[in-house]
Amino acid sequence: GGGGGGQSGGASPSKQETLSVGFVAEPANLDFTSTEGAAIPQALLVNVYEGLVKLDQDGKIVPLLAEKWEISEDRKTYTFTLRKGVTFTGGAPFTADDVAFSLNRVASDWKLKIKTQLDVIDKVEKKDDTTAVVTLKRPSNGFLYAMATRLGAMFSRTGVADLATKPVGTGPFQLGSWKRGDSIQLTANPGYWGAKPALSGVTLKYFKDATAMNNALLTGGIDVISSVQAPESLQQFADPGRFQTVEGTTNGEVVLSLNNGRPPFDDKKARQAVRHAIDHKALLDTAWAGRGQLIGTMVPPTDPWYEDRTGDYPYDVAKAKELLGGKTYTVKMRVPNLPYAVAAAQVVKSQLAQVGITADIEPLEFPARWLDVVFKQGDYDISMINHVEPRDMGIFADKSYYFHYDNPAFGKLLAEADQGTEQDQAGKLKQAAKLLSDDAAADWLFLFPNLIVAKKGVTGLPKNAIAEAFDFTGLAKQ
Amino acid sequence: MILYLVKRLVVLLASTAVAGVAVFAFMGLLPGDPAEIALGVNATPEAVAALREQFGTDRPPLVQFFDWFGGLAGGDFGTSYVTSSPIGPQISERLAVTAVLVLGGMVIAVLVAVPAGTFAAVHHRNPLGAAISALSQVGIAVPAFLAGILLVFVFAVKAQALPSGGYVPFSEDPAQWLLSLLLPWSSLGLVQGAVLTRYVRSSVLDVMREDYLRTARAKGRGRMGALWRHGLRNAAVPVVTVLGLQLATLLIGAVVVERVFVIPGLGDLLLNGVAARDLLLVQGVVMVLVVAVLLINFLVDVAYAALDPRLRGAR
Amino acid sequence: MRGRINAGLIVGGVLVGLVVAAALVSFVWTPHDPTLVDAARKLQEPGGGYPLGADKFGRDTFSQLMVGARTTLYVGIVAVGIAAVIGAPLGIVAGMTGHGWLSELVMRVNDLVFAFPALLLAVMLGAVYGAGTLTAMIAIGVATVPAFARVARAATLQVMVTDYIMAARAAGRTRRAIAVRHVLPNISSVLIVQASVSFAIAILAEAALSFLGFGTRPPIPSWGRMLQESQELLFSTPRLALWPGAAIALAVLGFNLLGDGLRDYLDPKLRRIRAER
Amino acid sequence: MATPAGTPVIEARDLTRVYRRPRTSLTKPGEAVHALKGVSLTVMRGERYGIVGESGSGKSTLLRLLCGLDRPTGGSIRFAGQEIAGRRDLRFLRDDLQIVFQDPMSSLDPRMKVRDIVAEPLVALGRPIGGRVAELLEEVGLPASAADRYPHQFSGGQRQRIAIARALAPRPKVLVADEPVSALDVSVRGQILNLLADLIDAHGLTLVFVSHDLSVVRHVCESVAVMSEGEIVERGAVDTVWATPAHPYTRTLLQAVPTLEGLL
Amino acid sequence: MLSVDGLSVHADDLRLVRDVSFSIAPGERVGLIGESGSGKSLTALSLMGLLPEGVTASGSATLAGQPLVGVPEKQLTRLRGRTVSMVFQEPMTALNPLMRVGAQVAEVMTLHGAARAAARARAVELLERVRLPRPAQLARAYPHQLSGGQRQRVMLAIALANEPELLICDEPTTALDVTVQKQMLELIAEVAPALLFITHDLAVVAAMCERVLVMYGGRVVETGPMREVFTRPRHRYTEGLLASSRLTPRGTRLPTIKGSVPPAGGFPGGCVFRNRCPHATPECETEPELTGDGHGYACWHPGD
Ligand SMILES: Nc1ncnc2c1ncn2[C@@H]1O[C@H](COP(=O)(O)OP(=O)(O)OP(=O)(O)O)[C@@H](O)[C@H]1O
Ligand SMILES: Nc1ncnc2c1ncn2[C@@H]1O[C@H](COP(=O)(O)OP(=O)(O)OP(=O)(O)O)[C@@H](O)[C@H]1O
Ligand SMILES: [Mg+2]
Ligand SMILES: [Mg+2]
Repeated sequence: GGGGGGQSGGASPSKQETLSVGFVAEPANLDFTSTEGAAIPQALLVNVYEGLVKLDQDGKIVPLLAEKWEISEDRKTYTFTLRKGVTFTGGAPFTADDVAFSLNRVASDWKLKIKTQLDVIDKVEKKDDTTAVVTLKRPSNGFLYAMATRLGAMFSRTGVADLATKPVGTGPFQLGSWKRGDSIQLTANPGYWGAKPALSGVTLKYFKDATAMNNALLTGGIDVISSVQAPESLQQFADPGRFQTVEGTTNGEVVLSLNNGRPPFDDKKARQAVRHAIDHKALLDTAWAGRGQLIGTMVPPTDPWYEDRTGDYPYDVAKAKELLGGKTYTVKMRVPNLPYAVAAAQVVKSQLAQVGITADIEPLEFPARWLDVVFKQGDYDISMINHVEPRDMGIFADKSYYFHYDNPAFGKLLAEADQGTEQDQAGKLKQAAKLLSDDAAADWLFLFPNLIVAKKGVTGLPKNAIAEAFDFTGLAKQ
Repeated sequence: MILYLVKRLVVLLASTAVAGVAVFAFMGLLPGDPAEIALGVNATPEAVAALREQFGTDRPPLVQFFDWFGGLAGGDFGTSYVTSSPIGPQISERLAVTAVLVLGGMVIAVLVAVPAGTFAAVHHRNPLGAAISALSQVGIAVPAFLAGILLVFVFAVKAQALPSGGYVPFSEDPAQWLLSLLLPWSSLGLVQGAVLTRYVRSSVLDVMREDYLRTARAKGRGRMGALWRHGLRNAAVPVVTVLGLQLATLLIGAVVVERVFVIPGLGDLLLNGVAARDLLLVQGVVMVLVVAVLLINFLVDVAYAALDPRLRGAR
Repeated sequence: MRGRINAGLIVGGVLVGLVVAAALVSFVWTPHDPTLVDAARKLQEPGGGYPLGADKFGRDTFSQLMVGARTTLYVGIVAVGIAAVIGAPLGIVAGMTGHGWLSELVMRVNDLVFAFPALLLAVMLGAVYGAGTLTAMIAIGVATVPAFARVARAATLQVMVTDYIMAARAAGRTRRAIAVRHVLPNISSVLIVQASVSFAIAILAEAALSFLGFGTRPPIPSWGRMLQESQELLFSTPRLALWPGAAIALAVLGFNLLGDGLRDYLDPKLRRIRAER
Repeated sequence: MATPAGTPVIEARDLTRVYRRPRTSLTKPGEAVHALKGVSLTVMRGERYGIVGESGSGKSTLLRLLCGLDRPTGGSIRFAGQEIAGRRDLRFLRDDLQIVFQDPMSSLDPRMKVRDIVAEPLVALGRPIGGRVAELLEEVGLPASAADRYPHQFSGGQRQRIAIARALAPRPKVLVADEPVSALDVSVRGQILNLLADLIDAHGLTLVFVSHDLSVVRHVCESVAVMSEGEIVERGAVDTVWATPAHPYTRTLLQAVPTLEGLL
Repeated sequence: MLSVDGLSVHADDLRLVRDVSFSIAPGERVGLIGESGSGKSLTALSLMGLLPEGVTASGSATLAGQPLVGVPEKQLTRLRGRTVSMVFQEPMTALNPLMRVGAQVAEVMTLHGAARAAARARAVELLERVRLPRPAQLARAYPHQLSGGQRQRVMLAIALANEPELLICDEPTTALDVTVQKQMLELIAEVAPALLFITHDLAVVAAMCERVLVMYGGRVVETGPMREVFTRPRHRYTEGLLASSRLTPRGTRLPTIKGSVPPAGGFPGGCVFRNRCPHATPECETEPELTGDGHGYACWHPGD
């Protein structure tokens, strides 16, 4: 075993430093069991809450609160051996009871859509204080992966009274203070079971305005920009004597969603026309300064079943027009009011206009209004969102999901992949991804880059953002 | 005098009540059910119903209104559907920040405008006076956020002299508090100061043409002496109106500056509330803003009475 | 009776004329399609058919400015139109009923509406009906109603104490005829001045709303949004912010100067009734 | 024009008018201003009736009531036998009674051409205009070209002529004038008074003439009423009142006016 | 004591007052008459150095040896309110509405060196002297609480406070009622030192002054002892003015002057009155000098 989260940061002597990290979206509250959105797990998972396992930088599942685990022959029983001496902030010890409590609570109390990913759990049992046994209804390749997400976060039985403001976890940090509208402060957890993080605290500062965030870094107001929202401005930070830029990848696919459920995009040809009409390279260059990677389907290169599908629909205006059969359309393009979406939408509009599709852009406030109008009511023709959840191809299998993509063959492939062996899984998922692309269930504009800018001397920055959390444990300042 | 104040006070209270109804009714138009929004896409109907009951949104609108409005009177703004925390403290915290921002900005505006406007009026026939009024025209024409961005560019990013943004509470570090507010104050103060300068100038010009100023000079006061002793207070009456107007619009108008300088003010809270469909929060903030404006109007009326004996109506 | 044509009037008229001309010409001609994205022209320097260069989408800045003038005027005209159509009659009615209860009521309602500044209304309306140019205009318009009503009332009160109103009444004119034939023409200069000043304010309000994301929807060019979009390039390509910034400032300046100039020109006597912000 | 003298045109009985000032204290109601306290007067057909009094004595208030521009708090006013107090339809009154105001600057709408100003009573009463404007302008001694100009292009005396032309437009039987020459230069005052006299003779008008100057009234009118503090304190033939004022107030008034004759 | 020589007043290129010369001896009361727009107020204001902006005076005027025209403001402030005072036409606007009247009276004394307390006490005395009732209470009133006549008395109290050598009154009673006017005139006649009294009412001048100056079109057209000018006017304008001032009994036609006073800049060259004068001949196109000693007039065809 050994390891866990503390590994990388323990190196530097305990020069008790703090860092300020700039983020875009401030959580509305701290309860990710009932509130959607990426902001809460980004701040709290791994840092405050820990799961039995976590994803490492390469997307591998590694132990965290579980020292190890065993999987039964039929791949339906997982036996987790828990780390000893772990306590929640506040002092309650972490035991198998908490594992059962936390996992059962997902079905009973969580209010998120993604909680269905753990529906495969049949039961959770405590064998002894340090051994928890999870039995699945059927074999699932996705289970353990889901356990690395917020769904697998471990809660204290006595610590869920006020999740919105008082998170209680086992992680290296605990909540210090929260100045709403401004910042959240995390301080080192003195009772942490693993190696102490190099930092005595982290301040998460929230900026609604990309320029303001840039300025803050330029003037020393913050030390790190967690995710650059204005990539054109990166050259301000070109001076290597002052700044460093980390560019990695995420598993956020910026999807150009097409409403498969209503005309005109219930017609595969119309969707294919859209895919041909978009010059993805030009789009990436103009909308996001060429940062990021082109992809052709719902799989990022960090997933084991990645295949390059960018050649499926080359930019071809004539072809697109042909597919549209000379017809022209006026469609509603409802996009979230986020920088990348508003920028890309303007490019998409301009490019679609070349093939005779007039897209009326309507930016909707994210999250509330976009979630309501597009995601929930499905009242849109074209939309666009960065689907940040890892390994989320499954969303296309749900006919009620806002894409309204309906191809039973796709669902079947996914189910087979989940239940089959690991080799089966990769093969089936490759097929599924190709099917999505062929069907033009959507268009994939680009893979969102992980762009971090920090002051020189900040170390331990995560190159890739493929998990939900922004992991502060390795962060240090020289 | 007392009658005048009582009248204004009655108007203030009545307006507040009407504003309450208006705000509540308007918010009722917001699309979406708070409970559904809070629970997300796949919530079961039972869960939604339960949450509605918890929020109290299942009751008749009239009951909700009186519950809400009654609460306001006691300073209780309810508990947010989204953040599940009480709204009152949030608003008061943000209001304090915005108030400091706006008042500081207006102090600068007044400090700029009164001398500049008076000077421009007194010297309205010579180039320097004309230059000041031209400058004020340009100042009025610059959007506040642009002024802010430019100030950040020059003083924070280039000169590295002041922080580019962020707000440090006074209680935490008075020196940093002051530093963090200098640029926001300046960008509000300069733009509003330009606006005010124009009004001070024309008000002083008007006063300079008044007969009683000529009387004062006939008594042996110099031009400036007469203006100082007799003119400025008279000129102040219309300027107070403009000051009130500016204060009133700035309470929300400062949001652009709050955005540029990352200051957690009331406008910012409002925009967050709108973005998160936090109905009660939005309702509360709007109500506070509206009442603040009504209150400012009231204070302007009081200031009139203090300045101008004719309004006191005593005979 | 007329004042002199002054420098402000001329400068203001020229600036406003430029905006109007740009807007009108843009209907029939712009150098390029202002919304056409062209990766090859990304951040093109000025020159070569792109007099002011291109933005990060490769869109021609000059064309965008021209069409942006349209948005600016559109916002101003509709907002000021709403305010004038509602505010002026209210003010006239209030002024003509002197100090009666109706007048009092109108003014109190007016004060109440005044408590909802443009930005607040825009955010509220945007929250309900979705942000966009129309909601922005309505919000700005409604928020400007009190200014019009107040100014119209003050001017009407001044007109109502004159003997020509008495004379018209003695001649047997109805109230409505008096309002239309005597009051309106005599307060029109005040209203024109107010319209001009309100126009300037509407332009600024639209810019602020665009900055906050409650303004004109992309990709319709709007100076406010151009400014907002150019922020991230402020360091490397400041001209992208310079042009829309200058356009806004000059248009606002133009309308303000025009308003002041018109006041002095049209009716020097009524200069005591000031346009309100 | 045959006007049977001796029939009353205007009969006012016990007119009162109370204005209420806005209240200034919480406990007391607003102060009441008794602008008229029981004024009665009768103007005969063809008579030239003067009203004199100091500022605030209620002259203008009385005129407003007589012209149906304001409502009395109490009392009655009959015009040609018909009651006008409190009546809404005053067309018969408008047809027959017109008014000239004191300040020729403010009694003409600056935004209207002289043509429209003069024609206004006709338009309001729905009468044909025809060539009436030119006719009227000529009658008051203005060139026909004046019709296309604006009031500010005329001097004070000319403006007062325009106002008189307007008043004469509907061929009224009664002309009411509120201090019509007080704002004019002396050199012009005579012109206007002569004009008025000519017009009254020519049209057989009844005149109600308000002034603060008894000597002007003496020149214009045959009867006079002296007002003080909302009451008529003395009335009678002008020459009698001028020569032998009965009321002390009238005497004060007479003594207060400096006259060249008396001083040289 | 006051001697004015060749005083002219310009606004831009308009000459509003031309070449006015006269003098006032100590204790003398001089009337300045003329219709509206003849330049009376500008003449008075130029003596006070209070001309409106954009209007300038040239020529010379000295009061008790001190120059009044073309001297710096500083020098004038010492004279104003002390050596020479002025009462203006409009009592309703001439007082500061935001200041108690007692303070406004006291101000003129503290300005010229009096102690505060003394000035306050004397202010009440002065209010009594101008015959205001209950002066102590009245001193604490605001201007809007006083009637027009009362305000004009306050103005007079201000003017008299420092015992000036010359009092200038610019139509001080035009806005007042006749009965109030009479009291006011009597009061002025009683308290005034040397007096320059401006009015358009010939009868008022006749009641107040020993000597008159008749102005028309910015020029003094006739000057002389009041009685003489009024009984034997030489200038045709004065003649016409006198004729039209007499209101004859009913039934008679009033004598008039034809036409009306032109606006500034609209007066003819030569004799300013020639376009209205019944006796005008081509000779009148050249400007007549003000001639005749004691009783001077500027007319080519004087009456007898
Ligand atoms: N609308 C009104 N509200 C209150 N009081 C009024 C109003 N109109 C007139 N008064 C008062 O009524 C009284 C008589 O006024 P009126 O105008 O009739 O006097 P007047 O004799 O015409 O005076 P003047 O010569 O100044 O015109 C005055 O005391 C005046 O203040
Ligand atoms: N500031 C000014 N600029 C230009 N012309 C002026 C100015 N002030 C006065 N005048 C003109 O100068 C002329 C004389 O004005 P003044 O005020 O001296 O006349 P007045 O004899 O006092 O008349 P009134 O009896 O009306 O007071 C008038 O025609 C007037 O229009
Ligand atoms: Mg009157
Ligand atoms: Mg004058």
